[in-house]
Amino acid sequence: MVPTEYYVALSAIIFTIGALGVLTRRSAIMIFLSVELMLNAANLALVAYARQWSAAGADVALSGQAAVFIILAIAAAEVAVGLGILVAIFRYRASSDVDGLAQVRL
Amino acid sequence: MIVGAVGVITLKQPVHAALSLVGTLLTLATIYVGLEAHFLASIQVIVYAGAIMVLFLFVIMLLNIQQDPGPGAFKWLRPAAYGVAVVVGLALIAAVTQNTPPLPAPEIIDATLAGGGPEAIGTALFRDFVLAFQLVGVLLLTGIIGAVSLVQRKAVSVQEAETERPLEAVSS
Amino acid sequence: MSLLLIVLPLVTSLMLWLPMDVLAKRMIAIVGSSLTFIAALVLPATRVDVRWLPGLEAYFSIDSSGAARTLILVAALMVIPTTVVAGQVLERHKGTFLALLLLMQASLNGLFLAKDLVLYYIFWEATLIPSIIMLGVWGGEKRREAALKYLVYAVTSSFLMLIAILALRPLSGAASYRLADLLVATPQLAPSVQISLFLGFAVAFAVKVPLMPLHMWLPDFHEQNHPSGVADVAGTLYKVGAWGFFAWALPLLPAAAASLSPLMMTLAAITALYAAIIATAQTNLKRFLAYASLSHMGIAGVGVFALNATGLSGAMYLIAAQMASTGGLFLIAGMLYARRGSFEMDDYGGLAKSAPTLAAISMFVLFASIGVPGLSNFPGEFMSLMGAYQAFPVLGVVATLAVIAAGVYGVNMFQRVYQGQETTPVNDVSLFEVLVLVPVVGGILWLGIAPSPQLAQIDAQARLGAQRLSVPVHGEVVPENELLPEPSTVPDTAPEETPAPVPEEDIRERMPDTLASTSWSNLQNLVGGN
Amino acid sequence: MTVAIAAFAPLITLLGALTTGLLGKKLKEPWAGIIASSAVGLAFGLACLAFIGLTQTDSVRVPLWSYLQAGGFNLSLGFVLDRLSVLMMLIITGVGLLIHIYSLGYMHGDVNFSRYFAYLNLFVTAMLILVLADSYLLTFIGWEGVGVCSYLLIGFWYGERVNADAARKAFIVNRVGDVGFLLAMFTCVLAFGTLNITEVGEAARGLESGSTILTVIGLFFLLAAAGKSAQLPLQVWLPDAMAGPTPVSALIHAATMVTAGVYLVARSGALFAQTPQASAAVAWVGALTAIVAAATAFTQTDIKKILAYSTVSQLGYMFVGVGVGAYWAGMFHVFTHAFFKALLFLAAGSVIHAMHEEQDVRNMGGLAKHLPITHLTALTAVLAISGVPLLAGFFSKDAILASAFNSQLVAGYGSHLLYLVLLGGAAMTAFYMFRWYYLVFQGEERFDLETRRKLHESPMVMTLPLMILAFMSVVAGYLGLPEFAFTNRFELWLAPVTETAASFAHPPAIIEWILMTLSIAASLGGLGYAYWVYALKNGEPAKQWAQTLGQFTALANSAFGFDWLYKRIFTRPAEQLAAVSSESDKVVVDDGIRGSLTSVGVLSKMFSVFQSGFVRAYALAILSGVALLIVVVLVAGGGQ
Amino acid sequence: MIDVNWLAFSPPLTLLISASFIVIFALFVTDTRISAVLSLVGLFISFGFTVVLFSQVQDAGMVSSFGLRYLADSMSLGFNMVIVLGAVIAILISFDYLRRTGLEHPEYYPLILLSSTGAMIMAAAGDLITLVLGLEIMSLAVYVLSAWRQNSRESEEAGLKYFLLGAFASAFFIYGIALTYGATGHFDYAGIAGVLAQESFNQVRLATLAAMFLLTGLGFKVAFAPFYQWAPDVYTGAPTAVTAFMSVVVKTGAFAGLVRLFTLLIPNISAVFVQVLVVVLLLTMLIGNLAALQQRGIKRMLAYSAVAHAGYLGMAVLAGNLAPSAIVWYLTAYTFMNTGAFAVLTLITDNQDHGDTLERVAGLGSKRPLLAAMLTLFLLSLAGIPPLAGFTGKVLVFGAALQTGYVYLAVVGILTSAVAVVYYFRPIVYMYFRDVEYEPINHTSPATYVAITIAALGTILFGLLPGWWYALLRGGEQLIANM
Repeated sequence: MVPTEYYVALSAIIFTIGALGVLTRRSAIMIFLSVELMLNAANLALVAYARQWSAAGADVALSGQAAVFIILAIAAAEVAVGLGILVAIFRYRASSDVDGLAQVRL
Repeated sequence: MIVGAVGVITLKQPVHAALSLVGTLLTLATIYVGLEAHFLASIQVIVYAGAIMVLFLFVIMLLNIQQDPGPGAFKWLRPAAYGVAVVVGLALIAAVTQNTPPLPAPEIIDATLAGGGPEAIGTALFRDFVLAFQLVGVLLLTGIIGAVSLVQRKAVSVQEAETERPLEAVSS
Repeated sequence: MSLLLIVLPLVTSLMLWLPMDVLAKRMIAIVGSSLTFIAALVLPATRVDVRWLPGLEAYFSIDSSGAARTLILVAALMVIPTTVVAGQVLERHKGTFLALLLLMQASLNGLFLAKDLVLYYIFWEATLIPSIIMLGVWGGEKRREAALKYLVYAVTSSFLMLIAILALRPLSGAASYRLADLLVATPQLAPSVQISLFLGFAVAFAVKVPLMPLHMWLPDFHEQNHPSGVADVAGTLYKVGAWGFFAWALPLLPAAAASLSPLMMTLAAITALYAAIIATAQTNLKRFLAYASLSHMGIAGVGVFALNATGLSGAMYLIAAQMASTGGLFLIAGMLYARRGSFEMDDYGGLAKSAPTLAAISMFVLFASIGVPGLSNFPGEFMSLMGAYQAFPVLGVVATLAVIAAGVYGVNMFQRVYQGQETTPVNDVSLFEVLVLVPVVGGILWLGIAPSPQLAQIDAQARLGAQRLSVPVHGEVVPENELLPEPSTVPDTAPEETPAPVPEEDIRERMPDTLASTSWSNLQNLVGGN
Repeated sequence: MTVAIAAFAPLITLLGALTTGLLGKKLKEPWAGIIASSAVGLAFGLACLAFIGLTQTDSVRVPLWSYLQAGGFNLSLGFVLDRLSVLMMLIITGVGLLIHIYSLGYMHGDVNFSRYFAYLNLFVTAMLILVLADSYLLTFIGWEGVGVCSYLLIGFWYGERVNADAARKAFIVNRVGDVGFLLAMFTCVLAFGTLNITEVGEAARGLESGSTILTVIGLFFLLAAAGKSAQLPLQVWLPDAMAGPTPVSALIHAATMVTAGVYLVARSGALFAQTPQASAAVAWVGALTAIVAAATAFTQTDIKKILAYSTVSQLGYMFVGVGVGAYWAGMFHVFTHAFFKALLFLAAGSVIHAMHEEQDVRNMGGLAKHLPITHLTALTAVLAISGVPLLAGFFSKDAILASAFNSQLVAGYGSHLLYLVLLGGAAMTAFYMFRWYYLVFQGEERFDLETRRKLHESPMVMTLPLMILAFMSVVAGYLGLPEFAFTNRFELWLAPVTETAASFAHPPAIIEWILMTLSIAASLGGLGYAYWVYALKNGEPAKQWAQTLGQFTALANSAFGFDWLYKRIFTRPAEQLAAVSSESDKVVVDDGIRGSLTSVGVLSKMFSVFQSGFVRAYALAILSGVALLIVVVLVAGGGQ
Repeated sequence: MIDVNWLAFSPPLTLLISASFIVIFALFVTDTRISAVLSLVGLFISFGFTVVLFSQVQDAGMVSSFGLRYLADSMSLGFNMVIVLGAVIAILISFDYLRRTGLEHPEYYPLILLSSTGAMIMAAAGDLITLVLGLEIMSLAVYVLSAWRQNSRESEEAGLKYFLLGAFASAFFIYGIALTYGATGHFDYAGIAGVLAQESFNQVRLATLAAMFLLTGLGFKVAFAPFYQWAPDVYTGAPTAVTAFMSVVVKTGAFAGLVRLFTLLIPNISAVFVQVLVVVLLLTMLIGNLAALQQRGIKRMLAYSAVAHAGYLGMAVLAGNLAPSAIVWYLTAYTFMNTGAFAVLTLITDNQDHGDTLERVAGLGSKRPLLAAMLTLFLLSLAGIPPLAGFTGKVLVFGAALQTGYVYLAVVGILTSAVAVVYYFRPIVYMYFRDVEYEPINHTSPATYVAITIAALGTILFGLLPGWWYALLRGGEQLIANM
């Protein structure tokens, strides 16, 4: 079987790519997509660790998988609100360029 | 899968990027299968790649978001971001892969996870995570109320708002 | 009733916020301040001790015996004419000013009475606000800069003290923040720890004393305050730095006090002389008074750091005395300003001709201020310097040289304002002004002629302090058991065991040689005898 | 009991001062003077009572109230009425009374008449406190008190800047001396734990003679005494102090206050007797002052300044007296000097009064016939001070000379040389006093007719005191006849107070006679030579001298340049230091603090630069933070 | 079997029910002021439950629900009270404010209640999943509230910025949860602590890494440096009433999570974590205070000061079992004085929340003396001047840090508070020591006055009599005390 390290490393890579996406993309929606990538990286790690912990009993192992389920729901809720905010803003400004969001500063 | 992920953050057209993410998520689902999380794999496909991503695409289309305008004013930011990301990535990989204990025997895994079927997950969810499960409902409620409250208003024209402009600039 | 000394001015102050006629407010302020004075004069010493902040083991603990009483008494005496003047001369917000003044008095009294370190700190900071507002609202042209400067000095330093305060109990393991409990525990602290803590206290106190080089806020503070001098009087009452050393820093951290006192006393001696010299060159009356007052505080400083009962008592007495003398001078400066609209001494001259009574009173107060014997400042100055001389003869001599400089600046000022070619005649003192100055003159005479009753009170406390500092007090040896601090009265916080008093030899070992013996064989070396 | 009553004397004069001072101009002119004079008169009466009482007893203590207490140090105020203090009381109130009376005439018409008398009474009060005190601290209270009064009276006519400056100078120089006094007291407390004069004396007796601590105390007291008594190097204030009204010069700057230094040493006799070093210092300071001041007096032209330098010089004699251990002799000279020097000043005042404020002797001359009483009394005084035999000055000065010669106390410090110096000084005294007398009263009249027409003898109220003083100048000396041949009543009177450990050699009477002859010769020689120079040669030799000595004359004329020197080494540097410190206090300290505030500001600006407002930049900051965290964990996160 | 103690869960449940009710109710009645009153009622009931529980806890120790996944101990109940307090004051501020600024939309108050619910859940969370859910509930509502003023660039920016960065930070937090699970196999604190305490535990590095990620996520919410940069922009951009709410409630919730989590983790993971935390706190205090020094706008100044206060509060986190009481106390004081200050700001700024610059408040002391006096009071308390509540809070927090040996942290903290006094004083200087430069805006609002009164009374009374509340907080048993 493929050892856990590989999955976790993959998850780390995906996470980093997601983070990088947040930094490099100017469109809010793309940033948002990148964040989804990061969340999925976390899920991957959870699932991988769940398998790793299966020696410790079903409670421990399955709780990892259950957590993935919940995180999925969190992602969904975030999407709802995030897209809501985006849509609301787009009603006034036809751009999702976050670099335009620099009015408020010192 | 990595290719998909890279696609998400590099493709210029938002639609392409979103589709690339869908691809990534589908790949992830297959990996879940390999990790004995069958239920999650299916959920991943149905809910994530299906519902959530469709929502994304819908919004992208609705708002007619054009291609990402490129690095923009912050030219220095991109190289810096790459630099930091490389550090984060390498360090993270190095950190998480150290000292991992060996996997349990496949039989144990099979026995414990039982393939990660709905029954197993359900048991966990409704025993240990019953509170969390309830709270997910609250969370979604909040999300809905929030989204609705923002979107459902009567629009005030920007011009009107802009003419009421500040007494003085906040910045100094 | 010690509580009454805080409550009376506080309540009066609060009453003054109520909407009413200005005249009524003035009357209330005068009555309130007079009542406080009477209370300070006649009521016996009492103590209050209530658990206040359990997490920190802070208590509302006040005690009106000892040196505090004298300081409060003189301050209360000076507040009366100040309220009278303030109610008369201020252009705006009279009621608010009076309220602030009394608020300041209340917190100042609390500061002197506090027998719990945290409570002390609270009053310490509480005094700051009224004085800043007085400066900021009623001050002169550059009041904002002056206020900011004062604020930065005061707050930065007092926060350092706060660190020391907060660290003191955990480090020493004292049962509470009450003085009695701290006194039991703190001597056990290692000398290096004591020194760090002491420095925390010392900076805060040095700013308020003030000692060189932390004094720069003072001249601006006084120069920019309201020309009538009423806020300056409050400033002269607010000489809490030396008190802090006397009542807290020294007794709590004896080892640190012993090893740092040469340094601190050097600073104080330099302050005394340096400020006096600068005062000779001032042409602005208020700046002049500020430096003169700084010089006095330097002398009080050397008294305090002498670490013996003589110096400690003298310093406290000097602080009380300068409230009357320097405060009086500020009031007089205000009267001069009312006549001529200037604080530049060069705008005056020969006033003694047209205003002989004012000149006479000024001279009287001025002489009191420069330490002419028989008047208020002398006993304190004398004992401070004497104590200093006993501890460190050379520094004592340096500080004593300030007496000469005091003579110079005193007569300089008098000559510039009152003597010489007569300028435009001015009115002599009005009956109102005489009434204002009566308490000042009375206080100066009372403090100068019969200091003994007040000194006895101060001395009782000073001896305790000096005993802890283990510097041999000349003359008698006080029995050990009399001087041990009273153990805390609340049983559950009382220390399980009273640690054995540190043998005197131990403390002596930690002290520098100059302190360890002030016998005059040592002195012979110092003065280079044959 | 009668003795103790005298302790009320200061109170009486204080009441006098308060009455005249507080009522001020409400009192019509003579009344302030009368009140003040009666107060002093009453005090004089009390002093006389005490004097009579003290023939029965040695001393009476009058405790007042507790003053200081701190640590183990307690100090109660109290008066001690013994023969020394009562003697001083008599001088102060006696001469004081005469001068008060004289002032009634002298200050006639001054707008501040009552203020003048208030000050004068206040001065008497302070001086009485000074002499009656049983502790150094109370002495110091009086000591500063007289200084303050002296300041007030010198600057009495403060409208003139010169007068105010003179007052200021006197006050500041006195303060220097006061510091000496303070330090002496501090050292006393350090060494003995007490400031009670008697106790200090007893403690000093318990110490080995010549102990360093005693010398230190003694030298500090010397500084104090030098300040008050205008001795080297603090003599500079006294000549300037002549800016005050002349009766003030007579009372304060001749008869009483300036002798406080002598009194202090005499009071501390027990202590000084134990320290030959300090005593010798006192004596030598006195001797040097005596001739330096005398030399200065040669060239002065101001009628009062000559007398001032003469006072300084005579005070030097007194210092030698107390310095060599002959406390009675020093006090004896204080006693006699009080009469003739007060007389000289009052006479000078009378002259100035008559000449309408003219003070330059070069514009006088031949006044003898215009002011007969003044002339005669002044002549008496001149002869007395010159040491002409059988007058008061002769006996007192001779006592000092003899004591200096015989002193065992300072034997190791050139007592014979002291004698010679003083002998020379005596001749000089006779010379410059005669010069003074001749230039004022004899010779040609060097003033204009207008002045001459207005010349008049002073009123009775002024001449009566002159006459009384003249009488005393003649007879006072007989109280202290040389002991080797007669009964020295003065010494016996003071014996209980000033009996000393200091011993004197008792050479054969013949030596004593020779010494006396020598001093007579010196004074007569001085007088004779002066007569030759001024009366016979009309001052020509003096002019020649002046040319021959050139620089020296100029030096003497400027009082040996002390003022010049002090201005350069003290006053100006101090002023500059004050100015520089005052500036640097603003610039360095203030800007230093401000600078650190600015650096805080710069730092704070730096942080706001990061606050770009761009989401991605913020995200970068977050990720950078995370990167650091991960690296830290990677590097150091292994152990627990 | 699952034990569900409904009483223990009642405070957030009440809020949740009220929120739902109001949403439905608002469909029929459009007047939001009735919603506000209903919210207040809900909050009071919730408060009542909290008090009941609190008295139980004082006697019986901890009450838990859903296993050990929901903990009602004196600490979480203390946090609950602070949350209720913050919400009540925020609602009072909003009462007239919304109407005046045209922001009256029916979902406003439900979102406030939901956000408070989230914060309460964070305070009581006994496992990481509950914690993250509480965090998200709280945050999502606040994201929306920040963007509430849709015709304003600033508000819109605030909402989007907050949301994007918040989601970013949440991702870190969630990844941290995954790593924690990887290291320990548990999500619940009891389980985690059990594993970490085992002798044989060999995943310290991973656990520490997880802690770092968790710190990033929560540190973002409380605005620790270097994760603070959103705070000034969002605080400034959001409607002032919302700022008042989030500056206290979000902070309370996040700190509640932080305290429980880290007091549990710190003893068992690498010491380097503490060092990192110390550096973070130092930076936070420095940056918060120094940057605040530059501000001309009071609102923005308060935003930076919020960063600084996060630093002070963080100090107490290090203090082990002293931490909860000190932090709750501090937050109580902070809630009073900070909401009070914002409440005053709503009355002196225009409908777009502009006009909070120093020049604008010049001379306020004579124009609106009472309001100026109140602002002065709050600023003084924020500056930590005795005898106001802020002082006692500081004393407790710094005292806790010193008692646990973080002397230099306390020293830097106190020195930076000295800097803070300067910027807190600046508005006072302008209000009193200068003459009027602009015609002041004269808003009046009885509800806001009530809010200010509550805040002022709290600031003064808690300053004068700090003891009882602290004693209550120390009473009872707390989860962390067991560990």
